[in-house]
Amino acid sequence: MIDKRKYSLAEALEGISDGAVVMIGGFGAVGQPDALVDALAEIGPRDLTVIANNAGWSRETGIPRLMDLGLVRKIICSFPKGSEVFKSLYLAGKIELEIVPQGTLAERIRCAGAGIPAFYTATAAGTQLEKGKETREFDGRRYVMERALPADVALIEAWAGDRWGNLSYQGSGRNFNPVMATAAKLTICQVHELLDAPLDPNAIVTPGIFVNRIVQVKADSDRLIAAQRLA
Amino acid sequence: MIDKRKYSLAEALEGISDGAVVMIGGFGAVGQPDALVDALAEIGPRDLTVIANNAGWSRETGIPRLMDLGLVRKIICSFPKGSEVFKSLYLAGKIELEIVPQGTLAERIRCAGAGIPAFYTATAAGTQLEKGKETREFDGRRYVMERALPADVALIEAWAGDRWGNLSYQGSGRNFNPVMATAAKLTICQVHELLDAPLDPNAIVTPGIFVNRIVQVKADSDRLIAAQRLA
Amino acid sequence: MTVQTIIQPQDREAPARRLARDIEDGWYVNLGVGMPTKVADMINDEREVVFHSENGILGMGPTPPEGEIDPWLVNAGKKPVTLLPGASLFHHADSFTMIRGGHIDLCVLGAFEVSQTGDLANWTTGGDELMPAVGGAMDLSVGAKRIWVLMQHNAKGGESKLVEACSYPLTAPGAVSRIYTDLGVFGVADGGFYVIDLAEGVSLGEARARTGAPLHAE
Amino acid sequence: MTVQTIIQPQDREAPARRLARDIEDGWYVNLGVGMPTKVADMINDEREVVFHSENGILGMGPTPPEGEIDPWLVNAGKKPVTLLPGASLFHHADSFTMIRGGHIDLCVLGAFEVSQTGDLANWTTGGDELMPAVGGAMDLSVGAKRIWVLMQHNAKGGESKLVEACSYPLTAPGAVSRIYTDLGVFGVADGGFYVIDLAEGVSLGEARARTGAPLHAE
Repeated sequence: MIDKRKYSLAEALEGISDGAVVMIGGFGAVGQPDALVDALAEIGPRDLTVIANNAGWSRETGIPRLMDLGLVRKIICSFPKGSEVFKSLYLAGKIELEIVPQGTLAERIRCAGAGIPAFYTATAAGTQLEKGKETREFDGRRYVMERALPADVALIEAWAGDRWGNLSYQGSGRNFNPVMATAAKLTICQVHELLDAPLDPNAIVTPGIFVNRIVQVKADSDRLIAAQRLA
Repeated sequence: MIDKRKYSLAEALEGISDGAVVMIGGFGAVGQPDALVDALAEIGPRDLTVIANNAGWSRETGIPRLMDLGLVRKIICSFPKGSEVFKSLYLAGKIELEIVPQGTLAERIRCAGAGIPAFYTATAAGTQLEKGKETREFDGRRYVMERALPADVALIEAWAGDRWGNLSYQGSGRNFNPVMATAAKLTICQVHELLDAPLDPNAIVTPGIFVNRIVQVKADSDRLIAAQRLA
Repeated sequence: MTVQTIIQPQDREAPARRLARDIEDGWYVNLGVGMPTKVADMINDEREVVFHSENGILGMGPTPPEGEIDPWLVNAGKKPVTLLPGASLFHHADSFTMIRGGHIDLCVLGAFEVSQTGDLANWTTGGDELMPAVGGAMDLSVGAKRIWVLMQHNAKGGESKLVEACSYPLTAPGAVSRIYTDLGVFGVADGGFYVIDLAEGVSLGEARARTGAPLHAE
Repeated sequence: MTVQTIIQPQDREAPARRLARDIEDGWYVNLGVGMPTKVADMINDEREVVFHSENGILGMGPTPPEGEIDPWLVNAGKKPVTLLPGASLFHHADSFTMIRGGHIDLCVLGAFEVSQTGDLANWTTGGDELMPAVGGAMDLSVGAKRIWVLMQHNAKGGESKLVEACSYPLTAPGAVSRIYTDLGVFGVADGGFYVIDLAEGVSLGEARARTGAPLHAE
């Protein structure tokens, strides 16, 4: 029987090694797999590369906590502003940064999941961010060649899930989560509701084929609203 | 007020010119916008290029009907077998054929919708179908460069829609429809249920931004089951 | 391009209000963070404009009252928002399909500088000590059908933000078609700026004096 | 790779049944049209294998009885199917993300020929008079984690379909890792065919005589 459910965060996170490339979903305080990230910080693998849209906010939790513990070697993201921990590490030269435009980041991740090694986009053409990249004209317009961005592990959050790993989302909680789910060798999801019955096939956003492990972490609205004030 | 609803097939199809590139959704008998295609055959624009997965089946309806009337100059598809009309035209040299692997067809259409002019895929690398295309190695593997495939018009089918053009689907009815919706200058959708109330935001598969016109054509299960026997 | 509203220089929100009036009913519009966000509040209830947020929302509505916040719904500025009837939700790859694929009718952005060829500089002032951050600005500027900039005409030190060539790093070359400032509404075409409308009490001479590139009168 | 089932040459479904036994529980499997489709019926109810159909189904179940057909649900062969618990539905771009992106554990295909380097020829016999049609075969053969071919060992005229080099146009080079035929189960490795299992009553000598390339015994 297929059963991707795990009953502790430690079990869900088993086997993440030093040097792993780790995608972390979320945009603002919504759709962030905070419980997984905080549990990963406890486990403490070192020399991580983090792929995420932001570098987080509060030092106590999430990506800044991983950074504050010295576990992160590099972050690949679109908008690291707002994270004091990141800023001080970056300005001290203690963490590497690769800035990727948000849409290019999403598409590079999607391509890694879709078996597409490279694609062209007009985004960043004619700007500083095209430096070091191939450019090419199609139909008279300049485009940058971008490479797929895969990961060893994706930590994501969804609203509801079932034992097959099927996922559904609420509100703006999808963001990078369904895309990252496709792009990692090991995708681990925290859900608010882990159901005994299968999800409605028409309502599934992430089919279970993209998910390896799923663990329930009950929603805490107050905590999320508080986190939004920081973001 | 945004209202994309049309109340006749003729009104929904207004303005399709001779020489238009027309995408037609569907896979097998499911998700085919047959009423739109048959009404287009009545209107009779000539010299069309059709982009679809198949070349249809019965002479009386759909793509074969367009072809039988001499309206189609070229078809771009993955699997034209099963269409006697197409076969006789093709063997007589009266219609052009561009064969595209099914996944490459889907991705070329998606890229047209997503502003990506070209991408690389291993599909067809080292085969006859890479002829005339650029190839390139990434990480030691051979890939073919494929170009985006846009259209002037997309004719699609969905299950339910609202006045904003939002769409939901049933069963295997999505197939090429949500992808084609993104890739045409003018997207026209036939739905089984055209609702007065808005669709549930979490259940929408095609957001209305991709849809220009929507028209109701009541479902006919018996007709569809009969069509499946031919496919 | 229907009703024209004269910009009142003493009214700080006047450029945003004028921009809001120039948005056509039925457009899909993305508003950058900061001043552009205010444009949403200036579309009156009789009109229907669909606001897009790059984190996966179409049909975004206003900020909810304190007690009615949905914790799972934020905008691109990471702040609580609401959904209007007809809204839809999607993931980042689909959201940037809308942006990069030319489906967004209008994107309104702030800027450090706009050049007379429409080059946009709004993502970094380029100082080495600064931490770069780009977000979705580069994708929006190459992808939306129109880029309108909403900004003060002059920087705090008085320098024009409309320039012959940008001194700051570009977000995208040749992207901007229109600029709304406290001095008026200006177009970009054929390699130069032109006046669409001047704010009340602003003369062509004053606008020219405060613009760092030739300003053509129609 | 658990229970081995000896292929009985007189039993036409034996190769498919043996292949079904070699599928591991929990695998995501795509079955090509024709003979491979039968493999689904040979997975017993105690096991859970998830069948993928490239037109947008995961968790596909068996053909429904005549009166219970859902007209909006067909497989890649365009025939009515059912959904099993845990099923999901999606569009073609997402479906080929699964295929091209290496998420499908196994794809079972028929073939005209397989070469000793794993080249697969199954999409066209290349005659000029024929109308080409490729479907999803090329995407599946480059994308799935494993390609197993299920076919008769010899063509109707007696020629081996296991060959040194394909004479028909390729679907994909170096794609096939295993072949199930009426003569047994054969692997492809290091540029050659090897025997995994022979059908009951088939000697190595007979298998070699009926194979158009060297056949290594382990």
